[in-house]
Amino acid sequence: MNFEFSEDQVLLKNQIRRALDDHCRSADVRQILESDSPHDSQLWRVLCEMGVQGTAIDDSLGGAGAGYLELCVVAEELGRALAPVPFSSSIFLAVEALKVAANNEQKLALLPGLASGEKIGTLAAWEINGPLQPDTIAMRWEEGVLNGRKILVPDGDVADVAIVIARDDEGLSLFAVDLTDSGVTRETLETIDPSRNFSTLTFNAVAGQRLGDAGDGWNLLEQVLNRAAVLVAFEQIGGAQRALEMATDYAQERYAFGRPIGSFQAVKHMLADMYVDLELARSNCYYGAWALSTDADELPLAAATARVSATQAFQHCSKNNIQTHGGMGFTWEFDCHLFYRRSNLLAVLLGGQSVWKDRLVSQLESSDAA
Amino acid sequence: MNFEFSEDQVLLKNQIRRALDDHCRSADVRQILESDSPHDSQLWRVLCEMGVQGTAIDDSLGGAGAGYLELCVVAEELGRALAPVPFSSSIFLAVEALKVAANNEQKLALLPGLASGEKIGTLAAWEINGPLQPDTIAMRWEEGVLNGRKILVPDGDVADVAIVIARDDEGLSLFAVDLTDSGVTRETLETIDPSRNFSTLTFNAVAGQRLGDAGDGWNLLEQVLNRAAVLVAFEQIGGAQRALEMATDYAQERYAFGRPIGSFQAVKHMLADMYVDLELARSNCYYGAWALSTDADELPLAAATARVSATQAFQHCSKNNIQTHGGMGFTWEFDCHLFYRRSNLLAVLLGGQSVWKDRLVSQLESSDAA
Amino acid sequence: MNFDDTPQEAEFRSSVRHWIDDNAPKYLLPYLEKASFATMDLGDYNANDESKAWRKKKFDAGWACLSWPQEYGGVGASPIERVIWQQEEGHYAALGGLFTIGEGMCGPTVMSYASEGQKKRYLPKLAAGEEVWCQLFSEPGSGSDLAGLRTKAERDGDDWVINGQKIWTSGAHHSDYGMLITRTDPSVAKHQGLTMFFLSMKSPGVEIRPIKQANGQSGFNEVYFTDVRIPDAQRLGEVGNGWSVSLTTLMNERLSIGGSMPTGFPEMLALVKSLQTGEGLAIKDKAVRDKLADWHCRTSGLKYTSSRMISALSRGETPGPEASIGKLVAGSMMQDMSMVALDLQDLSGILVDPELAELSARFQAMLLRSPATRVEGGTDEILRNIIAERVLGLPGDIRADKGMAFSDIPTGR
Amino acid sequence: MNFDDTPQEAEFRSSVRHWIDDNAPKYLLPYLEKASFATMDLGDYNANDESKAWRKKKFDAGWACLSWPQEYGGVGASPIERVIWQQEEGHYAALGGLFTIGEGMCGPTVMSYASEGQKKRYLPKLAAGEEVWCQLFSEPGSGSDLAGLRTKAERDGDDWVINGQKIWTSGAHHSDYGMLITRTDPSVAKHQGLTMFFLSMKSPGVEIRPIKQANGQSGFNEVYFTDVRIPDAQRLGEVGNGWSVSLTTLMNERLSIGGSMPTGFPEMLALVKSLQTGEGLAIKDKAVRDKLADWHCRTSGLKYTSSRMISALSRGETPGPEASIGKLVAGSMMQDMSMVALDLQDLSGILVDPELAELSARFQAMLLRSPATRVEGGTDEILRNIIAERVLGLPGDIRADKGMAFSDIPTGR
Repeated sequence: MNFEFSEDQVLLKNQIRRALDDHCRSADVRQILESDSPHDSQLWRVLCEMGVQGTAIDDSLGGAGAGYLELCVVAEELGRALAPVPFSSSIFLAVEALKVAANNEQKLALLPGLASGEKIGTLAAWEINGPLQPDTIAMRWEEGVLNGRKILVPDGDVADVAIVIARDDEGLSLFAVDLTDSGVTRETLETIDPSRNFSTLTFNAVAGQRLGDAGDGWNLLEQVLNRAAVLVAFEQIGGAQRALEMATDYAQERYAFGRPIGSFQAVKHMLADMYVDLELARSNCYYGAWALSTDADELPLAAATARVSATQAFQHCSKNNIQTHGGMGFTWEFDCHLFYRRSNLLAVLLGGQSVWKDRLVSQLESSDAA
Repeated sequence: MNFEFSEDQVLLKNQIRRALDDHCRSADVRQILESDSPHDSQLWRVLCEMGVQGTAIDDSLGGAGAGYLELCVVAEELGRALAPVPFSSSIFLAVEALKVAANNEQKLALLPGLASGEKIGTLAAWEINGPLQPDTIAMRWEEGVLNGRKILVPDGDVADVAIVIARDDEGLSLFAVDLTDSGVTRETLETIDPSRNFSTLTFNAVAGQRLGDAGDGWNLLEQVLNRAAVLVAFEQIGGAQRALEMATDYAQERYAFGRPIGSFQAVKHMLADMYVDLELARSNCYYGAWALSTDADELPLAAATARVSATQAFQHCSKNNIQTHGGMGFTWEFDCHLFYRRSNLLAVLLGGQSVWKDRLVSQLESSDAA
Repeated sequence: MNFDDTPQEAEFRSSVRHWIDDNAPKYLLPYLEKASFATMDLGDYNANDESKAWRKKKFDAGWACLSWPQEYGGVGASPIERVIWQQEEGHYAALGGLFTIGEGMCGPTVMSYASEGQKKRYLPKLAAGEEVWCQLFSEPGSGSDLAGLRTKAERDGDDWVINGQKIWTSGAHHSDYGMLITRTDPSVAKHQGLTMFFLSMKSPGVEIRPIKQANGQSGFNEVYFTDVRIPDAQRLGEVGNGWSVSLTTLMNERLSIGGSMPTGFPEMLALVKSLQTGEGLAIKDKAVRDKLADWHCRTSGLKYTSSRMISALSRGETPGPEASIGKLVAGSMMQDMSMVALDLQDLSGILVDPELAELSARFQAMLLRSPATRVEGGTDEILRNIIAERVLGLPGDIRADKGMAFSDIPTGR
Repeated sequence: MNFDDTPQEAEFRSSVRHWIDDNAPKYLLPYLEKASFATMDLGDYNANDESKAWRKKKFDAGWACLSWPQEYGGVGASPIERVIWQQEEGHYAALGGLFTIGEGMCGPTVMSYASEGQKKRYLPKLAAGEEVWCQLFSEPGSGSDLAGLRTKAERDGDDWVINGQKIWTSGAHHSDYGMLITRTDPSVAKHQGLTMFFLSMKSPGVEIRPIKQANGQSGFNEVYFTDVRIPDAQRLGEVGNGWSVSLTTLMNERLSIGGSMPTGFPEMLALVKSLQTGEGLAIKDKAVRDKLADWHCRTSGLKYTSSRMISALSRGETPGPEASIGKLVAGSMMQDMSMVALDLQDLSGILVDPELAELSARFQAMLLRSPATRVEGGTDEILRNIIAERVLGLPGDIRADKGMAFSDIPTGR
């Protein structure tokens, strides 16, 4: 059994961490949080230069030709650093949608730009407040153009390309859309974590091309979400790990009653419980990584399990990181709130926990292993 | 505002506690737990002599003519002492059913015997494993007799009278049945808490008399269960209070690492959390007592609230009382398991917590107060 | 057992009700009804002015600082009458935030420790809302361990010279006076070298800086002291006796019960009664019902625990440390509830624009504010200690700094 | 990243699988499949005889105490090979309960501290299951604080004379030998006055009494020592060095990973897939699904945490104290799950008759057994301390008994 990342993968991890230590300090995250800039374009360029965007894209399509395990490693580090870049939108969502649904010609046309980072992609799915379901999608595809409105599009203000789910008489399909089209209107949204960009996209007769079979859109979208769930789960455990480290460090350095607060059982046990949740989530993420990298039949279960437990672990660690810091944890100046905000953003990014729990149990229902 | 028990009620409480200190020691509870005796008939007689059974029964019907607040006080003390007597079956269920459903003649015939404790009553409702619902009741009333089988009848082995829910062509009704009838067969059941008796009753053409209107049985039963829920909730907080006291005492007396274990925050905070749950449950129980004693419209909500929170508090306190005692808490010799057993028995006695939570939320749904 | 007023209480309630009905600033009601979770937005009205105006009106009619003696601006009312007043004041109570610390903590301390002349000078103006007070206790290095404070007071003739920093001072920027605890002797054990003063917040050398909080708001301040001079006459209690003085102050907090601790439950119930999930109304979802029942039980439990405490007040008793459970229960519950509320809104749960988010983004505000509730005025951990030690009687923790001179206590960084 | 064996591991697994298939007592399988939560009922078969027979068969074929050196009864296998053996042994592993303590804790300690002659005499018989060993550590007054033990050993010529009491000794009544930790010097600090021995459980003065547990079963014993004589030659380690010897013993526990900690989740899933509630199958209830997802995540997390530890073993590393999370997570989860399982069965949840209760009353047994899981072999609280201190590196708690002579340490009652 070899249920760990390889030495090469660990080397990659360290390399990414060093780059982010230099180019994605908390001051850089705050710069996006506090300004109107939708993302850190300088950091994006650094990642481009390192070829990070193309990690899991075939070299024939301009990528590095490494695999999903490498991409998981990247995701964890980006999550740890709270990187304010459209990585998950472009790579976990748009690229994966193209891998799942596009034909060769479409891949050749679109993937190299995303692989190099020259282009930024995203997924435009939600149209109403509440869970994403087939009947909530009203956007129309007619005579080669899309009409309608997508809300809460991640990195919608900076994306060049969107993968859009829309309907025609044959049901739901996925479409690739060039967002520089003049029929596209973008409106920035205010969210709990302004270090990431979200916006509403309105399409007025915008041209697009269909990806995959007509009517197969919902099925394809579910595959994309399962893959993205594993990758985002790594972002989440990266963030959770950092929050736990911050709390542990503070508990060792901060004194009260003449002793480090980390010597009090109340603090100690709070941190131990955070660690336990994180370790369980990490192990589930590894299983998700394995399922993703081997395209295993268990991917839907493994993805839902990784997503639910990583969501819980990040929320748990980020909120009790504030608690460990006491009043200082509630200042704008300390970084605790950055992790708290991000954990609650990622908790609903691909749909809420209750939706994913339901998906998880549906997998258990259909499995014979009782 | 006067949201506390009165001085007289506190005097009654103390009087009951003294009697139970003398006649219901843990050795007495164990005597029932470990033997085949279905209940402690000696303790029952002591309660008869004190007139406790008749507390909330009109003096014209042989009772003491006090009220529900007094009965709540009694319930708390019986719960605290884990009294192994059919009090809840006879007084909280059978007597309340008669109060709710019987006509004057029936009351005159049946209540005095129950009030004096000469007769023991019970409620026979469940027929299948799982939640009680109208369509689970198959017992037939035909030509003046009952045929069928009731399972999990509390104190079924010792009761003289049972209130039975059964159906005829007009739907469900309540019936009073003399269990000394030769058509009654009783079979003792093994449960998690052998200090309380449960049995299966099979009726073969057993005579009975209808209580209340034909077809009104389910409605009447719900009223009975709401009243009993408040009274059992007091039993539960009585037990929870004692479990918390045992844990607190042990934490003060038991030393480890040269100090009382109660000086460790892990133990301290566990006990503080038990206290908090218990106080919240106690306050909800007081509200239930008020609603019961004033026959308030809010009784269904107040009863469900008291029941759910008292169930949780007793389970919480009894399980962490064992945890506080460590290994010793898991010996047969220590009393911790008596409370743990009882807490889990009472948790489902009138139907499980999930059923009561659902009833609670139904009340919130229909209330305008959002 | 009943929820009824005694005849005397009923009469008091009725006169309060009439007076409020005749005098309250009803034009502010639409704003005040939306105030919750420590925010109040009065639109074009000036919050300070409106607060002071309402206060003055109450004072003139004899409803301010009800329980204080008449000579200091009160009317000598009983604690239960104060509770009745609070209940009747309802939404208008949000206008009292500016004076809470002054009335609840500074006033009683001044009353116990200041000279008669000072009491006559300061208390009526405090009661009337003409002068606002704040409390300068917490420091960056001493929160839960308040007695670990380092702000220095050194004697110089008839004055004391203050140097140091306080934090989490709410309302400092609106305050005229402050109650300040300082260290006058670091060579003795930490509880023994403290001394309490009051001072004008306009004194030279006092610098107030708002703290930007994690949720982006600024309700608190840092206050810096650089060679600030306080006359010895403004000392409260003996030199070295500051710890007992502070305990008087903190104990008076306990009497501030009766107001209900907000839990967010009514908002949650409103949300699930109106929110459509993919499968119908949220309240029809069994998982939601399960959690809702738990939260209702806790909210209801807090409400009737408060009724029990008010009953104790009504009987003339003083409620004990049991009151600590309110914030302990409500803090975590608000945090849990807000996370579930966001989850039910699915991806749209991230929206903070009140025009776009459910229930005017109440839950997003609650999510970002609730971590503070679990810390301010006693962390969850300190509250559990208090319950365990003072209610259940468990022994205190081992004290690492016991008997040490303050200057020898390890402080980490 | 994969779940595959190395070629070497695959070969080993294949030979194990074949041997087990050819040699295992298949007639016991129907009973063993039902064994869980610390109970094993072999019907008319004698559990002890069957356990010893299987052990002997394994020993003769070279599969017992795999990682021990050959001269002491093992075959010098690698830790990962031991894990593979455990995985392949499957349900038959339940027959090994009698030998767990001997193989996992007593054997390694004897190997480290006994004379060569003793090792040759005792270890092969232990490995073969011909002699059963137990461990005499816990006392009524010292559980979590093991070093607070009071059983006295006094030197008398070439012997030591033992007086005192041990508790929670599992298998004492089946054991031939025991490893015993005693206090030889109460005048020094508590960790310094301890000495380790082994002795025959048939020695005069040893009295074994079964403990009736809260769930009515008896898996443990009290062992009383009255003037029991142990030759000095049976001392393990130096006089006064018993604490370090015990640490060797306890550290060897850690290597016992790879076996999966039962959580009760598969049983829970089976229950909700078959149980009808009032409104259909339990698994269709959203509240059930919500909890089920949580429990699945924890169970799955434990499973793959174990995979990660096995990977570490496979690379030749020693897993650290992270292994503590298994029992910490599983104990509370079993208790929570059993309460929910009873609740779903509604009033019939109280039935313990396997003929009448759902899933043969598995959950009722789990309810009554799970409190012990949260205590035995380290309470939840001790496990959290271990994680906090040894994994996260947080400082230890303040030690009230630091540097005190054992006889001066306060002991309460």
